[in-house]
Amino acid sequence: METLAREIGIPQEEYRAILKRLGREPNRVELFLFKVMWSEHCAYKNSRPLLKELPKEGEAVLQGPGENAGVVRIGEGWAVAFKIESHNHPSAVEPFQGAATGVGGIIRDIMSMGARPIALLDSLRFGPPEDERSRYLLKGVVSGIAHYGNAIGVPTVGGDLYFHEGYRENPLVNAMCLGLLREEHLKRSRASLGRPIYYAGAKTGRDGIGGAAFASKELSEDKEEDRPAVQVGDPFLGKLLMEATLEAIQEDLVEGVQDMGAAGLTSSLSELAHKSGLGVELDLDRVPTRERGMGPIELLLSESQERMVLVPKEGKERELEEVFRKWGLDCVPVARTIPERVFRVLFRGEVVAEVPTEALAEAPTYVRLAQEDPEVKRLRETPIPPLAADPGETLLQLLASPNLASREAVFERYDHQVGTRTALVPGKGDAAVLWVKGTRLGIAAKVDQNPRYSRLHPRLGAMHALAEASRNVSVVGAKPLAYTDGLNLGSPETPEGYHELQETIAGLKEASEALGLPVVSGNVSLYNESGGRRIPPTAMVGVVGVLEIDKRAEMGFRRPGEVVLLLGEEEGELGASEVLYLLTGQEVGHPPRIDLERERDVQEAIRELIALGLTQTAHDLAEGGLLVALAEMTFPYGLGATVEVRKGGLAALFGEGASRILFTVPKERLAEATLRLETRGLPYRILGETGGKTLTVLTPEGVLEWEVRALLAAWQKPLREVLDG
Amino acid sequence: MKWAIVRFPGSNCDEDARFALEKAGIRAEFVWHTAQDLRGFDGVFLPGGFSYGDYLRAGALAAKSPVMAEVRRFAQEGRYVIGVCNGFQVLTEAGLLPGALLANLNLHFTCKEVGVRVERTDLPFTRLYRQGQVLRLPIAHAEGRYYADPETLKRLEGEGQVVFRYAPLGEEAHYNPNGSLNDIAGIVNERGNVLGMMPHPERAVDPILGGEDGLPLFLGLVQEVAG
Amino acid sequence: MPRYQATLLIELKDGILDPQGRAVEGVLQGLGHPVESVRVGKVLEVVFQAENLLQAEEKAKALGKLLANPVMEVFALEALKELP
Amino acid sequence: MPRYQATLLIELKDGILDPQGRAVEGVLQGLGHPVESVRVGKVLEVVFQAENLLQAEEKAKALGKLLANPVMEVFALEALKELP
Ligand SMILES: Nc1ncnc2c1ncn2[C@@H]1O[C@H](COP(=O)(O)OP(=O)(O)O)[C@@H](O)[C@H]1O
Ligand SMILES: [Mg+2]
Repeated sequence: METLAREIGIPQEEYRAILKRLGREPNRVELFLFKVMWSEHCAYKNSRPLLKELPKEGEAVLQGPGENAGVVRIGEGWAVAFKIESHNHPSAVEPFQGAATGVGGIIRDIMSMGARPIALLDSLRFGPPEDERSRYLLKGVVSGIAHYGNAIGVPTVGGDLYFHEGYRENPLVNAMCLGLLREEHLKRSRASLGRPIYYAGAKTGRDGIGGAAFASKELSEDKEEDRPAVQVGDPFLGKLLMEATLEAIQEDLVEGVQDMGAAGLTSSLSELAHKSGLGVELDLDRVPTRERGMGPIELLLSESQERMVLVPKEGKERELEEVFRKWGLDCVPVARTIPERVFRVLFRGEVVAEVPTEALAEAPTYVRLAQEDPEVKRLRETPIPPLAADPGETLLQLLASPNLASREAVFERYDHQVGTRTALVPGKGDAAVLWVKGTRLGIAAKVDQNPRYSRLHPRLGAMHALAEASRNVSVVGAKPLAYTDGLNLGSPETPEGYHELQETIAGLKEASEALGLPVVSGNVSLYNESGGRRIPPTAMVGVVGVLEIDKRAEMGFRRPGEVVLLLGEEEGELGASEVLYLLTGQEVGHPPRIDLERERDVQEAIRELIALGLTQTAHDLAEGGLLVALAEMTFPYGLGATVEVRKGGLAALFGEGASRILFTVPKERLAEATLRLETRGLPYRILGETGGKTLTVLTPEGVLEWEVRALLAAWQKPLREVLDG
Repeated sequence: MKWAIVRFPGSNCDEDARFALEKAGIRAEFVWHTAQDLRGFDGVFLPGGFSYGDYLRAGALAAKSPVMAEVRRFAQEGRYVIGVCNGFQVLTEAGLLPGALLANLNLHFTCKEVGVRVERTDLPFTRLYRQGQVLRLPIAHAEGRYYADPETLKRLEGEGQVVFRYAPLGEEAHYNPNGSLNDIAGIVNERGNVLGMMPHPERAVDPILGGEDGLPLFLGLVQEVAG
Repeated sequence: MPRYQATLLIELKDGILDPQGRAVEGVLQGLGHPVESVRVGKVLEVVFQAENLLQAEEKAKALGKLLANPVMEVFALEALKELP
Repeated sequence: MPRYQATLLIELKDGILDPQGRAVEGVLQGLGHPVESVRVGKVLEVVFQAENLLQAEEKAKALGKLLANPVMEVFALEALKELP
């Protein structure tokens, strides 16, 4: 067994731990159970001790981390379940199916909480668009997300997308899903004693066997033939499964729900039992199969898609079966809960595995040596080279640069309205807004992260990610309630990699505390590196907030003659900025510092202005700084503006920084708005006025002027060419 | 007034259709694709979505559902049938409307707001619009390129069966989002009681959702009955 | 009863614009494989039982008729073989 | 140079789930056409020039290789004919 353990990649010290917990040698099947359950993907061996530090409590929190998704209250008895999840490795192998099954998986997580999935966001990272393979991956991933999300009828309402050299070999594909539920319908992965456990949905085949373990290994150089079978998503079956499951919950037929994700039956059943403080006996002969001759290991580890596990309420077994029959789906009891706290597996009438559930669920954790990568430090401390460029040209070039260009070519492929809840579609606001029909409540959501900041300063980068996602939610008028984090990093087994993991989580912790935002769910994907090159530490942060639906702000100038104001500092910084990269090809310098108290105040202030109806147009300043943000505000309605700035240098026009927001106020309410800001002691400046068909900027060095149409054309073209070409 | 909304496996705009019908004051009930009886309904709505995953061809498999025989009978009696998006595809696949909907020329799913011109206003569906009015309506489809052979097309145009046509909202030159022949966005049968259209009026019935240009279509149905 | 496998081709009628074929053409050209034209259709491999080859052929054709849309498609029974 | 038309079939590898085939199967069953299985793939009709049949075959196979996704698909050159 020890040899087999080595062959399938179980480290020696873990094999010893297995012997100790079992008090005997595992058999072959048991060894594979440990293999998948103790994979980084399932067990969070390296991140668990660090994640413990994050704040998880909050007024709105109904369910924190530890379940299939987090849940927050939004009022009037409604709650929102949400979570982000990565599907990086499968997407690198087969972008279309990898992304599609990623979407399917996160949707089932949300269903498991008893919530109806109502929105998706996607957070994508690829190598530079000039790279042919990166383009191929981008196109495949976007098509795959569209394929699954559109067909299952969950709108994709937002996301973010960055190109960066660091993702050339390791693209990132994370999907976030939000679900809506009545508080009383909240479900957990629980079962009481002696209950049958039902298997529902698609039949089991040999798909993605060992995928969970695979996801935690470095992408090998194996030939394509050697790679595990690709999992194929079936959004059609997924839709039927979703409706049947939600109907069963609605009709109050189930006490517990659990999706079958990574490590399939093994993980879903053993965790369900473990969380319930019970054991489970699984009869593999009852599992519906698609292929003949599947052995116990294959059945236990298969990652066939569109499958769920349900525990009926006592006496509701028949009704549950009936619901699934109506939707044309298998729904059969395959297991039952038992008092002994073991995961017992029967195959052809014999016990083929029996392992304490606790031993499977609680893998050893690691705390490792951390040390900053000296190269990162060197880059961060590299002085910013002197920059000289014509601002007129620079704005056009920045707008056309891959990280700033319009994402329309991406989100146009996603149905962002199905469900008739979408009140702010992508491109109209900094965050998506969904309407809870039948109420005046709205839900806002946005996911964000800047790889340049995180690469040069992992801690600060993580703080920015949370601050920006939260700011985006605030500028549409919503109060941020909580967040989910998708942590994507390199191997923790090097001191540099572990340092980045540690720093990233430390940054999140600091920002969470300062902004008063708890984490309620998340995902960790490590070992995103190849040839010793780690991806930039990437903490994709998805923030969810709540608003009064009629009091929402858009990002585009709509009415001529409104006053344009800047809240926050006038000048930005050039370290790690897009304009620096554009002009020099370098990613160096210290990313903008962030004053978290200021951040909180600025967000509160803009929410107040929106709630009071003083502004209906607000947009945060991000990559590309002031002029890019102004240009972006002219795009949705083609309305221009004339503004005056006190400084004309590149840092003032294109520098970046946190806690900055542009917004407009009708003239007659200007005094009221500024008074509010003064009361809060916040810096602001009146920049100018909306109107006309140009963006006109008066600087001490002269007047800059662009046709809105010309800016728009420059901004729209690049990604269209990549995606449609 | 009571309308049936047919639910095929994979329909996903069924709730949206109900929302719009109810907003217009029409009672709406879901009817399963196996239903054999549509008595008691004043109209049938075939919603958008991906019936049977849009596998084989959009709408092809749903067109063979048991309920479609009943929808055909229903239409032959002169009662109202509306198919939106996937519903339109089902209607053409079932032969209740002429022509076919092929893959968009850009070859991908396209979700955005488009301009849609109202070509005739003597139908219950359009009586509350102005002739030539350009509506803002969302589209969301991958197979919406209307195709019919030249003869059929000529007949459609001759008989005034083209109800909705893509049109510019502003000055844009490329306003036809999918390559439909003659910019066709929606048609009726000869008798004028079966309407198929690719744009989604049911998604544009409330200012919160970004527009209300779809609402008069449903209100028109109510008025028609009220006389 | 013997089992048969039919290979059914469902293709767009001549004269109907096939953007997918065009796109493949473009890709091939870009890769240095100039081709004159590409048309993309569907192939269905259907396995079913029948009394004999004759009946199998009938059945296969009936399926083709059922599954193709005559407005824009034509189908052909490309191959039919008995399975062991 | 002579022109050739190649019929290339691109189908899913065995063992890879074919949801489309499954759905068609289900519908056919429901319509009283019992079939054992359906797998759906693509057919490409490609027209190109080549020196002779041998070279044409080589070219056609190269195209198949290029257009099939090796992770999930296999291709077969179903037919090849010279065009008048
Ligand atoms: N991958 C994506 N999928 C869907 N929508 C996206 C994606 N990337 C960006 N968007 C949308 O494009 C708009 C601009 O996004 P982004 O550039 O991230 O904004 P910001 O700079 O304010 O964070 C938003 O509406 C966002 O939701
Ligand atoms: Mg951003």
